[in-house]
Amino acid sequence: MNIELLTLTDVEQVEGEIGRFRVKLRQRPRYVNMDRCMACGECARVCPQEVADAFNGGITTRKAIYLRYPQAVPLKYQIDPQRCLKIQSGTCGACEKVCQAQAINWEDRERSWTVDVGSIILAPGFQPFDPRGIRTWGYGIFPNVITSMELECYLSTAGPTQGRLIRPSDGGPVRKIAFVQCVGSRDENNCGHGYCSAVCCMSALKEAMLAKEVGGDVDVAVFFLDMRTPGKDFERYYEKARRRGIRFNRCRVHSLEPVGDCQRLYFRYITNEGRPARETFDLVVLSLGMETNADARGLAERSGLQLNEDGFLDTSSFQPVATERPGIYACGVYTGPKDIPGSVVEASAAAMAAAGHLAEVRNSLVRSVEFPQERDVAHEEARVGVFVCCCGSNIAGVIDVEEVAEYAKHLPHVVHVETSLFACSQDTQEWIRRRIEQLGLNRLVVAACSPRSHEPLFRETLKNAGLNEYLFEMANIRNQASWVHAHAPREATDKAKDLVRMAVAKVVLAEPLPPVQANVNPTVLVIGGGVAGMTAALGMADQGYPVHLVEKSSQLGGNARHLYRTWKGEAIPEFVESLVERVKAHPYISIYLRSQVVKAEGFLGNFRSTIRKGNSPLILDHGVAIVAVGATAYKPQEYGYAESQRVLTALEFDKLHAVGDERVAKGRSFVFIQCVGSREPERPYCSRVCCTHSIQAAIELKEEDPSREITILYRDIRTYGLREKLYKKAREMGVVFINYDMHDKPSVRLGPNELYVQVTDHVLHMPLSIRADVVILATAIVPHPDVKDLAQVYRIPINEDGFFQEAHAKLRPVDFAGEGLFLAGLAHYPKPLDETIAQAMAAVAQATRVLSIRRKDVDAIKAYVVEDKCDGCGLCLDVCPFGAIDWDPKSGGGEGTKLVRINAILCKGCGSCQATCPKDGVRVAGFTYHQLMEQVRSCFAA
Amino acid sequence: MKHRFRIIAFACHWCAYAAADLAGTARMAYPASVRIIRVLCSSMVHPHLVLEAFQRGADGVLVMGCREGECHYLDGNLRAKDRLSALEDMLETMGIESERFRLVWCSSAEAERFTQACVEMEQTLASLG
Amino acid sequence: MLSIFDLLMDYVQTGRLELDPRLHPETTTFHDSCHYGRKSLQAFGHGYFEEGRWLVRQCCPNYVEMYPNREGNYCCGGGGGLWSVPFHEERVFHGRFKARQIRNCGARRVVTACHNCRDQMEKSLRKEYDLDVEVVYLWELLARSLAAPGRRSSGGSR
Amino acid sequence: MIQQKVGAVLVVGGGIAGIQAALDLADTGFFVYLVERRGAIGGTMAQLDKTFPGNECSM
Repeated sequence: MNIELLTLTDVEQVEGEIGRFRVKLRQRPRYVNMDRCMACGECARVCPQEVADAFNGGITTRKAIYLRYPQAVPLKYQIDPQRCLKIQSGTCGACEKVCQAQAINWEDRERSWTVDVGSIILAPGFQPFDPRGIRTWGYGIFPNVITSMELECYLSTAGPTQGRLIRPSDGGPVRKIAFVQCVGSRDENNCGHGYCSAVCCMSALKEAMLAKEVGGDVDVAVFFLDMRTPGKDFERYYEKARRRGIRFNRCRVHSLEPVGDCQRLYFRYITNEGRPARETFDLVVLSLGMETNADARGLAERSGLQLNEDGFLDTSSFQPVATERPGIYACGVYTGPKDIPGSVVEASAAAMAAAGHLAEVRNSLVRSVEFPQERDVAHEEARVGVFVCCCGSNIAGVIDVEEVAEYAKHLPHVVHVETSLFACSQDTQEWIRRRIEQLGLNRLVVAACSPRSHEPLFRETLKNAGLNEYLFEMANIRNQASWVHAHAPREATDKAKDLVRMAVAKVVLAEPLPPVQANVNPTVLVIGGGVAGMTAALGMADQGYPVHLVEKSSQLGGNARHLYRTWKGEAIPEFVESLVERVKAHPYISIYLRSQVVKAEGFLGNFRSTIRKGNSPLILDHGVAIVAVGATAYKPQEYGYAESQRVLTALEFDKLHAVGDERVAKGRSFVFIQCVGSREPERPYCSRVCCTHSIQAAIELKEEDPSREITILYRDIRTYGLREKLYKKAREMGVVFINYDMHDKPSVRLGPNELYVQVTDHVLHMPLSIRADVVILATAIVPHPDVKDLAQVYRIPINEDGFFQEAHAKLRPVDFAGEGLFLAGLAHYPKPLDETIAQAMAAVAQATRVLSIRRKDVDAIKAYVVEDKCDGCGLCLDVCPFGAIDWDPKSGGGEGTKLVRINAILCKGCGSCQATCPKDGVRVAGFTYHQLMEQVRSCFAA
Repeated sequence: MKHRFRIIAFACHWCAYAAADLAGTARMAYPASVRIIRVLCSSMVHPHLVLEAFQRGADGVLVMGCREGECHYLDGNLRAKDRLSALEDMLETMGIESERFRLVWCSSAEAERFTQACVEMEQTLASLG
Repeated sequence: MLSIFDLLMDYVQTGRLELDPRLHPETTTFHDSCHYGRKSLQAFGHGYFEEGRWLVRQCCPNYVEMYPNREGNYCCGGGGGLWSVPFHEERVFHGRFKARQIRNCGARRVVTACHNCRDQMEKSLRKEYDLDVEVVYLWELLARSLAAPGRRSSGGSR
Repeated sequence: MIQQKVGAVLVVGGGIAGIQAALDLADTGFFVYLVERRGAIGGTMAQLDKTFPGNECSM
C-alpha cells in the first residue's frame, strides 16, 4: 500500500540533495487503463499481431497487447506501440471491441511529473551480453547455438517446450550438449569486457544438471577457463555435477563449424591432458555474461554519477551501497556483477542506508486506511450473499451465469444473489458494500476468479462494510471452470454450481477472527563484535533501538584486526579503529566483552537470553537477535607448515610483510599455494577470498621489487566479478600462474635456508621445481566453534559445512527460518569485507522490518486450541514445523488436565497440527476441520 | 466415457492451487470431474477428509502440495506424505483400490504437471471401472 | 588511397561495369583473407568483409558461406609468407582446416582477393586435398562476369 | 524548494534488488516510488528460474 508502482517509467532528471531530492519522471503510455483492465486476456486472443517474445528469449511469440509474463505484477495488459496496428496505421482496434471492461485507451499519452523524495536507490540491473556480433560462435547463424537464457526457457516446465530438451533446428533429440563459458566476460578481444560476470559458472552448472535430469543419457561437456563456484554450497554442487558425469574441459573454444546440414556443430579443443581433440555436438550453449545496458548508463548520467570503465558504479568497500552523491544508493548488478543472494543483500543494505538519514521523517508519508467499526455477527444466523461474476465474457461466455445465480438462491443460508459484469471493479465494490449494509448480510461468497489474486480486495470490501474480513469465501469458477472447460459449457456450469455450493458450505461455518497483534520488545541483541556485529549494532542503534553487543574475546574488531587492505586497496585498520570508536561512544549500545550467550528462550518480539560473563550469568531481554560470530582460519598440517618458519599462512605473511620481517623484505622468490584446506573432501567448499588475497599480495610484492619471482599455484583462479582486474594486472606484471590438479598436488621440500616447491606444469606437463624463500599457504576459512553452540541455544540450523543455514539461499539470505533471528558475516559463509558489511546492513534492514511489526496486524489465519476438546496428548507438538505449540503452564501440574497452547506469532497456519489431532482439539481459523469436511460433503450434496 | 467421475483434489495454496490457476490462465483443459478444495498446506489434510470423500462417493482423491524441499511451511509436504501414505493400506482393507488416492507434488509454475495428474487420475479411474 | 574493393564497388554501382549473373550459376564462396580482413580491421579500423561478398553476389547468385567467416575466418595455411618459403609440408598441413571448410560448404568456386591465399588454395590445397573447386581472384571473377553488349539481361540490378 | 526532509524514497528498477529494497522501506515506514521501465516488475529473475517467478513478491 505504501509502494507506488510506476511502470513504463524513466527517470528524467534528479535535482536537490540528500534528504530532499526532486526527481522528474516520465511515463510512457500503456494504452490500457490500469484501473479497468481485469487481465482477462480476451484482447490478446483477438490481437492479430504475433511478436517474438523477448521474455522467453524470442523462442515463443506474444501479441502486440500482452502481459510480460503470466504472473506479472501489476497483472495488467500493455500495448506495444511499435507493433500495434491501430497505433501504427489506424487499422485494427480488435482489442477495443472485445474488451468488456473498456480498458483500451488510445488517447493515452506520455506524461511527466516530479516527485519529492529523501533518498534514491538505483537498481537498474543488467542485460545479458548479445553474442550476435561475434561470428566465431555462430549465434544467430546456426539455430542450434543458443544462449544460456534460451536454454533456461527450453528447460522450464512452464516454457515453450514444457521442459523437453529439443534441437531448435528441427525439434530432433539432443544427445550431446556443449556449454561455452565466458561469452561476453573475461574477453576483451571479442567483447571488450575484461571482468568476470560471477554468475555464469553456477548457472551453467545448474542448467547442465537440469539437462541431465531432463534427458537422462544426454552427454554434457562444459568448456571453461576457471570454474568459479565460490558461493555457499556451490562447490558441493560442482562436485555433484562431476560425479553425475558432466565433463569439464579447461579450454577456450575459439570457433564453431557446422557439420553437414548445420544440424550439428563441431569444434576442436585441447583436453585437460593437453591433447588436441575434436567433437561434434547437437546443441551448443553460450553462457552469457552481464553488461550494463544503455538505460542504466543514462540513469547514471541523469543522476550525476560516473560509471567505471566496465560500466558499473564504483563503491567503497566500507560503504558498499553508497554512491559518490550523498543520499543516492545503488545495489544489485549496477555496482558489479553478482548473483541473486548478493543482489538481495545489497538491496536490503541500500534500504537501510536510505532509511538511515531519514529516521526523523519515518512514518510521515505512509498512508493508512480507516475502516468503520466492525459489526458483531458472532451470534447471528448466517445470512450469505452470493455475487456471481461474469468477468466480461471470460466466465459468462462459457458458464450460464444466470443459471448458477438461480441455483445459488436455493442454497441454505443464502439470502441474496446477484450477478455482475466485473465483480472486482471499483464500482462493484461499492455496490457490494451497500448490499451488505442494506440486507444485513453477514457472510459473502464471490464466484469469480482466484482467491490468490483477489481475496485481499474483497476482504477490504468486507471491512469497509463493517464486517470481519474473514467472513468471506471465493468460488474460483473462472480459473477452475470456464477457462479449463471452455468446450464443455454444460459441465463447466455444473462445476460452477458445485464450487459455489462448496464455498457457501464453508463460509457458513466461518467465524470472525480478531486481529492478531504482536508485542515486540524493541531491544536488539547482537552476538559477535567483529565488523559484521559492529556494523549491525551501529545500524540498529542509529535508528534508536537499544542494542546489547556481546563479544566473546576481550576486544572488538574480530578477524578484521588481521586484515590490512581490501581488494580495492582501502586501508582496513583505520576503518576498524573508527568503527570500534563509534560503537564504544554510542549511547544506545551496551558492550559485553568476554561474554557468551549460553541460554535462550522466547520467540520473535520477546526473547530472553542468558549470557555468561566470567562466572556471573546475566539476563538480557530483546525482541530480535543478529548473529555474527564470524569464523576462524584453518591451521594447516600440510606443505611443511609445522616444520619451517618460511612456510606461512596468508594472515601470518601479511603481518610479517607489514612489519618488514627480513624473510619477506629480502625474499627474492615467493610461492603461493591456493586451496589449502579448502575444496578438500573434508571441507568441500571454496573459501572465496583467498585467490583475490594471494593475487593482491603478489602484486604488492612485485610493486616493491619487480625482479622478485612470484608463482601462484592454483586449482581455479576465482577472482569473481570486478576482481578479475587484479588477476589481469598480476599476469601483466609477470606473476606466474601454474595450475595444479587435486590429484597431483604440489609438495614442499625444505632446504637449509630455502624451500623447493615441486609442481607439475600444466602447459609443459612436466615436473617443475621452484626455489622459494617463502611459501604462502592460502588457508581455508573454517566455521567458528561457537556456531554449533549458538545453533543449539537458538535452535537454528547449520549446513553440512558447519556454517549457519539461512531461511532461503536466494531470497532470504540474512534471515533464519525462526523469526526474529538474523545473521551476517563469516558465520554465514566465507566472504570479503565489503560483502560482510553489506550483509550486516541487510540484517539491520530485516530486523527493523520485524521490529516495526508492532504497528501491523498479523494475518489472523492461525491455529487455536479448543480447550474442551484438547486432552493434552501432545501429538501436535511434534509436527509443528515452527515450534509454535507448547504445554500450557496454566493447565499443567497437579490434578488439572494438561493442555497445549499456541503461540500466534510463531504459528503460520499450515494446519499440520489440525490434521494430526485425533480430537479436533486444535483448529486453524478459516480452514477448520469442520469447514473442510463440510466442503467435502457438500461436494456430493447436489 | 459416459460415466461421470468425481475427483476431489486438495490443493495447497502456495503451489498446487497456484498451478491450477495457471492452468486456467493458459486455458489448459483437464477433466471436469475435478473439484479443488484449497488448503494452506498439504499437511493440513486430515486423513478423515480423504476417507469422508470416498465414503460420500468420490471416485478418486488427489492431495497436491509443493515440490519436495520447496514447502512453504518448511517440510509440511513431507509430513503429509508420511501421514497420508499410510492411508493406502487402509483404503485397500476397506475395499478401495489404493490407485484411487494419489499424492502429487508440483510447483506454482507447473500447470502441466497439475493437469497431467488430473488426466492420469481420470485414466486410472476409467481403467478401474 | 583507395582499395580495390572500393574501386570495384564504385565501378559496379555507377554502372561502369555491367555484370551478368547468369554466367556463373555454380555454387560459390568467398574466402576472407587475413590481410584485407582482420589485419585491415586492426590497422585501419575497417575490415573488408562485406564488400567482397557483395561483389561476388553480383556475379554469382548461388552464394554460400564458410563457417566461421569474416573476422573469425580460418587462415588458408599460406599466410605469414609461408607460400614463398620452403616449408612445404607445414604449409600443406596448416591448410587442412581451410580444405575441410571448403569441402564442407559445398562450393565449386572459391573467390578471394589475396594473391597469397589464391596461390595456396589453387596451387596447393586443390591438389593436396583433392578439392573439386576452382579458385579465382575477385577481379578475375568480375572480368569473367562482364555483360557482353546486347546480352545484358533485362531487369538486372543497376 | 522543500525545506524539510522527505519521508519517501525513490527506487529505480523493478528487479529482485529493487523489489527487495522497496518492500524493506515500505515495511519500515517510508513511502516508496518504485520505478520500472518495463510494463511489469520482476526483472531478470522472473525470467530465470521459472519455479521462483515474480509472484514471490507479495505486493
